[in-house]
Amino acid sequence: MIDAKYKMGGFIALAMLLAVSPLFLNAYWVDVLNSVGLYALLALSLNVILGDAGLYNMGHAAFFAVGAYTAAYLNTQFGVPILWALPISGISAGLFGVVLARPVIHLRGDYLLIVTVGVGEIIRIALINNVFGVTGGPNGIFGIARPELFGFRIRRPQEFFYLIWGFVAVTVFLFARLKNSRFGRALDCLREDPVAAEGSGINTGRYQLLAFMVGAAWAGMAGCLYASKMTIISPESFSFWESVLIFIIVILGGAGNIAGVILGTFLIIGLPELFRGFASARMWFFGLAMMIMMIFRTEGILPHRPRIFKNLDRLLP
Amino acid sequence: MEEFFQQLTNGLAVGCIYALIALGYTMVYGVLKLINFAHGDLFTLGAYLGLTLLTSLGLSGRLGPLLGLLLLAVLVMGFVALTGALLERAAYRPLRQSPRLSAVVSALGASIFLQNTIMLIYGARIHVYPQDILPKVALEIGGVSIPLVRILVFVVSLLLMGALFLFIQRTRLGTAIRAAAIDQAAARLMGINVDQVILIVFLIGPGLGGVAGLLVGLYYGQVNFTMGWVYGLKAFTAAILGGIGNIPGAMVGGLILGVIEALGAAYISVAWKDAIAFLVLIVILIVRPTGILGERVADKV
Amino acid sequence: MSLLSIRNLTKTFGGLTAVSDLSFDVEEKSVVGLIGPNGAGKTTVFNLITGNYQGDRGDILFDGAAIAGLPIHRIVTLGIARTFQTIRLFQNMSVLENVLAGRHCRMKSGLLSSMFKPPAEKREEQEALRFALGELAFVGLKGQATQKAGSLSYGNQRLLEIARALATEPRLLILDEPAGGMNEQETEALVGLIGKLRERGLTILLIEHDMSLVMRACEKLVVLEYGCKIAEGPPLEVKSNPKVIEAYLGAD
Amino acid sequence: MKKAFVLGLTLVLAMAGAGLCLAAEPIKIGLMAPVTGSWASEGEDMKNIVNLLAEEVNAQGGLLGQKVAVVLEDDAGDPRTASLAAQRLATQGVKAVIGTYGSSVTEASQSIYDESSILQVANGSTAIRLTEKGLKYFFRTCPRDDEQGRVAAQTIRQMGFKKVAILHDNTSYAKGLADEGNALLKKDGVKIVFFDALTPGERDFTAILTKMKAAKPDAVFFTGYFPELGLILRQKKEMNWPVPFIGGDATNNPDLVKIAGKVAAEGYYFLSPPVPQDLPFEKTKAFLKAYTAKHGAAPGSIWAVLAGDGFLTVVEAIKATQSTDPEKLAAFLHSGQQKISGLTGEISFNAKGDRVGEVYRVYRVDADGNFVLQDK
Repeated sequence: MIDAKYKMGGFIALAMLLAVSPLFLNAYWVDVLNSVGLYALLALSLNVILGDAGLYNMGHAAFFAVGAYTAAYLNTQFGVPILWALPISGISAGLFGVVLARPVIHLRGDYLLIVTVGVGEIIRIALINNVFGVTGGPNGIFGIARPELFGFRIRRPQEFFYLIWGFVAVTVFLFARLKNSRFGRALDCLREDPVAAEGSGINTGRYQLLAFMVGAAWAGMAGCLYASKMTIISPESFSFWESVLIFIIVILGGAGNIAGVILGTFLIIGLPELFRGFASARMWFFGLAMMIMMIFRTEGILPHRPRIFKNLDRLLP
Repeated sequence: MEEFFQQLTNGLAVGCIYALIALGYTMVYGVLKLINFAHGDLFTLGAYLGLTLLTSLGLSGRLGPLLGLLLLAVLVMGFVALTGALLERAAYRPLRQSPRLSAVVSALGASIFLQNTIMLIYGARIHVYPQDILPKVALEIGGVSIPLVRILVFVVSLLLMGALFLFIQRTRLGTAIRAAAIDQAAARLMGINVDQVILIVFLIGPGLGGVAGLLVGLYYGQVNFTMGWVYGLKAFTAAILGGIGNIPGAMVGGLILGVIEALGAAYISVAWKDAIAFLVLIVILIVRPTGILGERVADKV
Repeated sequence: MSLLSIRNLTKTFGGLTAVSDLSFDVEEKSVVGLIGPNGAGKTTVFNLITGNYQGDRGDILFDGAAIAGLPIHRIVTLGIARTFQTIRLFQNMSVLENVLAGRHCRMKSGLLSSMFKPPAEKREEQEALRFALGELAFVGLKGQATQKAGSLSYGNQRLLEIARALATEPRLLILDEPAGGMNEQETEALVGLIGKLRERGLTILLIEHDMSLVMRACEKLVVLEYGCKIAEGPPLEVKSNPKVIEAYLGAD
Repeated sequence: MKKAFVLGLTLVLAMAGAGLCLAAEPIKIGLMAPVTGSWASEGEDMKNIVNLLAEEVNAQGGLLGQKVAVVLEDDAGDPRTASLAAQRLATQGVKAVIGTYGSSVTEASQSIYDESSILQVANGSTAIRLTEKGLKYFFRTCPRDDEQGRVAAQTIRQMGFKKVAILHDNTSYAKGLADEGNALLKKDGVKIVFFDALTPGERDFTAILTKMKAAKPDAVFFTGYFPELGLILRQKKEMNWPVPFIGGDATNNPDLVKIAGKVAAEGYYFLSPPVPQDLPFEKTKAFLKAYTAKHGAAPGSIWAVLAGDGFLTVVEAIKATQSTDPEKLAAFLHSGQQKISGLTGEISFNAKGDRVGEVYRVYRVDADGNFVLQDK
């Protein structure tokens, strides 16, 4: 119990440190943290699908793209303020996730993986080819307005920091609750043994779709934030490599573990920035580090652990 | 009609290369259930090694084009096979008992590592194969033109695939590989040295990938350090299309994927070619969830 | 009226007929044993009842309603719970979480209430925990609630599967070789447990190879051979049936 | 009072001293280049050229009595990395930034430099819209796509082609040029019989060539990059299809001939600012000689040389204004009167920050694989 308290205290201290970091970091490092925050959102959303439900999804950038393009289109065409577009981005990406997952959800592991890769590529190609004339082709959509909150215009990295990490905090809060609930347990069972889960009365097909829906919706909202930060989005930001990167973060950080996923984001997105000094050998070190980390922490840095229930005795008959 | 046949041969040529690389994916997957994402980069390594050996040893000048190329292919195959085995030792063996996706991430790391190793050694520039090794002749058959190099690619890849097929079906080692692919634990109980099987798979798969790299170098004349990603993804797609773990499936999948791409480009749209290929893949998987030649596995309850 | 009625059920795999024109009834609050030599099609019958397989012909009536063709989780919700021949627990989850999984189908909270946790959700969670702990206590695993399911002994894993099945509040409990891998003491305890389940008013259909258990626990046996029913009746009667002795006991 | 005066004087002196010490600090000029990623070879050349120029400037005593230091940041040819690289440069106190290659990459960094009031001189970003936003501190030494499109259409018309196929690669740049050419050619009554995109990074283009051949064009206008074009020319030769190809400036790279082979490359036309070796200026020849002596080969592409021009632009602006104040530098460059002598000739900018003057030339590849400048 004491152990858990220390752990909690450590998390809170780290969160506080992060919250005040823009006060002493320069704009560059704050922007690195912003990047980490956006990827943390993406990784947390993929974690619902890949880590919790155990569905191999290597095309997550597709949902990210749907959200980003929805927000960008609404903002540039109809002048919808970019933060108002946030829920719409989430809903459209979530719907897209369900429609997409519906016919392929019965596929096993690696077959699902290549299908999601394929979907990611199809989306990217569709964006490049200016599908329905709304995506702007290879140029993408530019001139997206900066977000405004209570009349305050967010433009500097420090300001984006609080927008992005505020959203990360809300996400962590909600997802942690989701984990410790009927919904979260159903996903756990699904990952552990789909046949036993169905045999225990869990509607596995429905939960697979729901996992895709939640994960896609959150990736879509991350896409909206991304669009508002970059003010320009183009297809190359949603490449296969992005999907791979998010996938790596989840597995390397610890599939199913929220703290692990965030730590993984810091390592995968933050570490290459530290390697900048190595110039062209940067990615070489990155690849090497990835292998070594995986070999020494084979289940990820912070693996998923069964939930500890407190005060069980009180409930005993 | 002429155009159709021309496109068919175009597609088959591309498909042969996909198939050769797909074999490496499928063999490794069959035994280890691991998607070896570094396989595409082993293929790149083959292309670069081929170039280095070709220019430094001048084999084709000394031994004549055919013998020289044969020796070259053997050397490339050997080197890349060794690298593959080393990779297995260093990056995959420590992860054999851990969750499957951990090994996938290690493989992705290995891919980045290999790709950048090649870049650091050879530089980022595009490298070009010498152009005078093979004669530039094209055969005309009923309006369909087939360059000689393409015939070479056909013949070599079909020979290699045939040899592999016979090896897997007819030899003791091949039987051991098939047994380990079906059930590793049972194979071990039957006295099969599974470690040895894995080693052999990691020699043959990358070896074939290396030769594919050499063929691409000879055929297209141009190599760069990122080419493994494009070919790797396509070949992996081909392996899944055919039914991953299934050796004839990889061959069929590769050829079909090549043909779909060519025909998709020809009759629908060039820009949407890859999207069409993936769409066909998805539709095939919806209808046959384990690929064209993959065995249907029922849920055992 | 019987709780479960199997009528002319037939299932073939490729050319092989696993279950052939099978009919039998399971009366409410009875314990029925399904026995027969290996490969007789017993587990296939179970999988047909629970919806894991779809039959080719015939009906399965549960409480008078046809259930063939329903999805598995629907059948669980209607009141049929099962255990598996090869233990299928959620190995990396805690013992308690395993039982809570069974509780799932009796709970209501959806995605949003899971996220925002209104009081109703919290109450439901507490209820579920209490229920799950109760079932754990019932099978005798109360002390192991926070352990990893995979770390339990084989016998205890079987008991945990029963607890998980009980958490769904079934009317019919289907046990596939519940004594498999148990030692004598554990088997003895299992007989007691089955008795207690019966006292709770559950109906039980089980497959078991341990004849002494079957003889003591069941009031009716259905004997299968090559997918066909060759005998049905009270244990002692079946035991002395020459067909059964020849096909099953004799051949053993 | 006296004490206060002495104290005040000391303070002033101390501050001046500090100022002097600061003056000995080098003037930092940022270089944002794709040193890794698929355009790494461009980035490598950009880095080498700018560094060599900086050495020369420093050898001649530097700027305003200070040394010049080049601060390199990798943008990996990717917008996201570019925005981080830009943030990083902005926090390192650079006075101006050179770069980068690729329009979408540059675009991701534009607003960051603008908001930090840092002068940016791009070298290989030809998308029209980059200078249409009214950014005060943004300049480019390269020409714009519409200029190239105009020259391309004019050339194709002059050559007398009536049916043209257009092939791009769906990158921002190539698509823009293809669209520009498409519109202009159509207006001139040229029939566009094929308009489609290939996938960059692939090797086999026989399917596209076969399809294009069936459309029977008189000529093909290719707006993509040289690695793909090299393969296309080669595969076209193998197919025995003698159609002439005309390409855009992204194919201007000596490696093109290496990839295609001399036989297949012969007769290929392309539009480009002059290749480094064709630059007629003494200054440039001397520089290229020094470069070759140092790096073993001449720079591959004109775009990297334009990065050098970006550097010279910044240096000349600082010299002319005797200041590193971005306001003054921008005002000087916008004035249109500067006539900076660069590696690619005289450089001056219009009010939008675009380089003025006709830059595009027509080249033809001869039998030996040389790029031969054609008469206008």
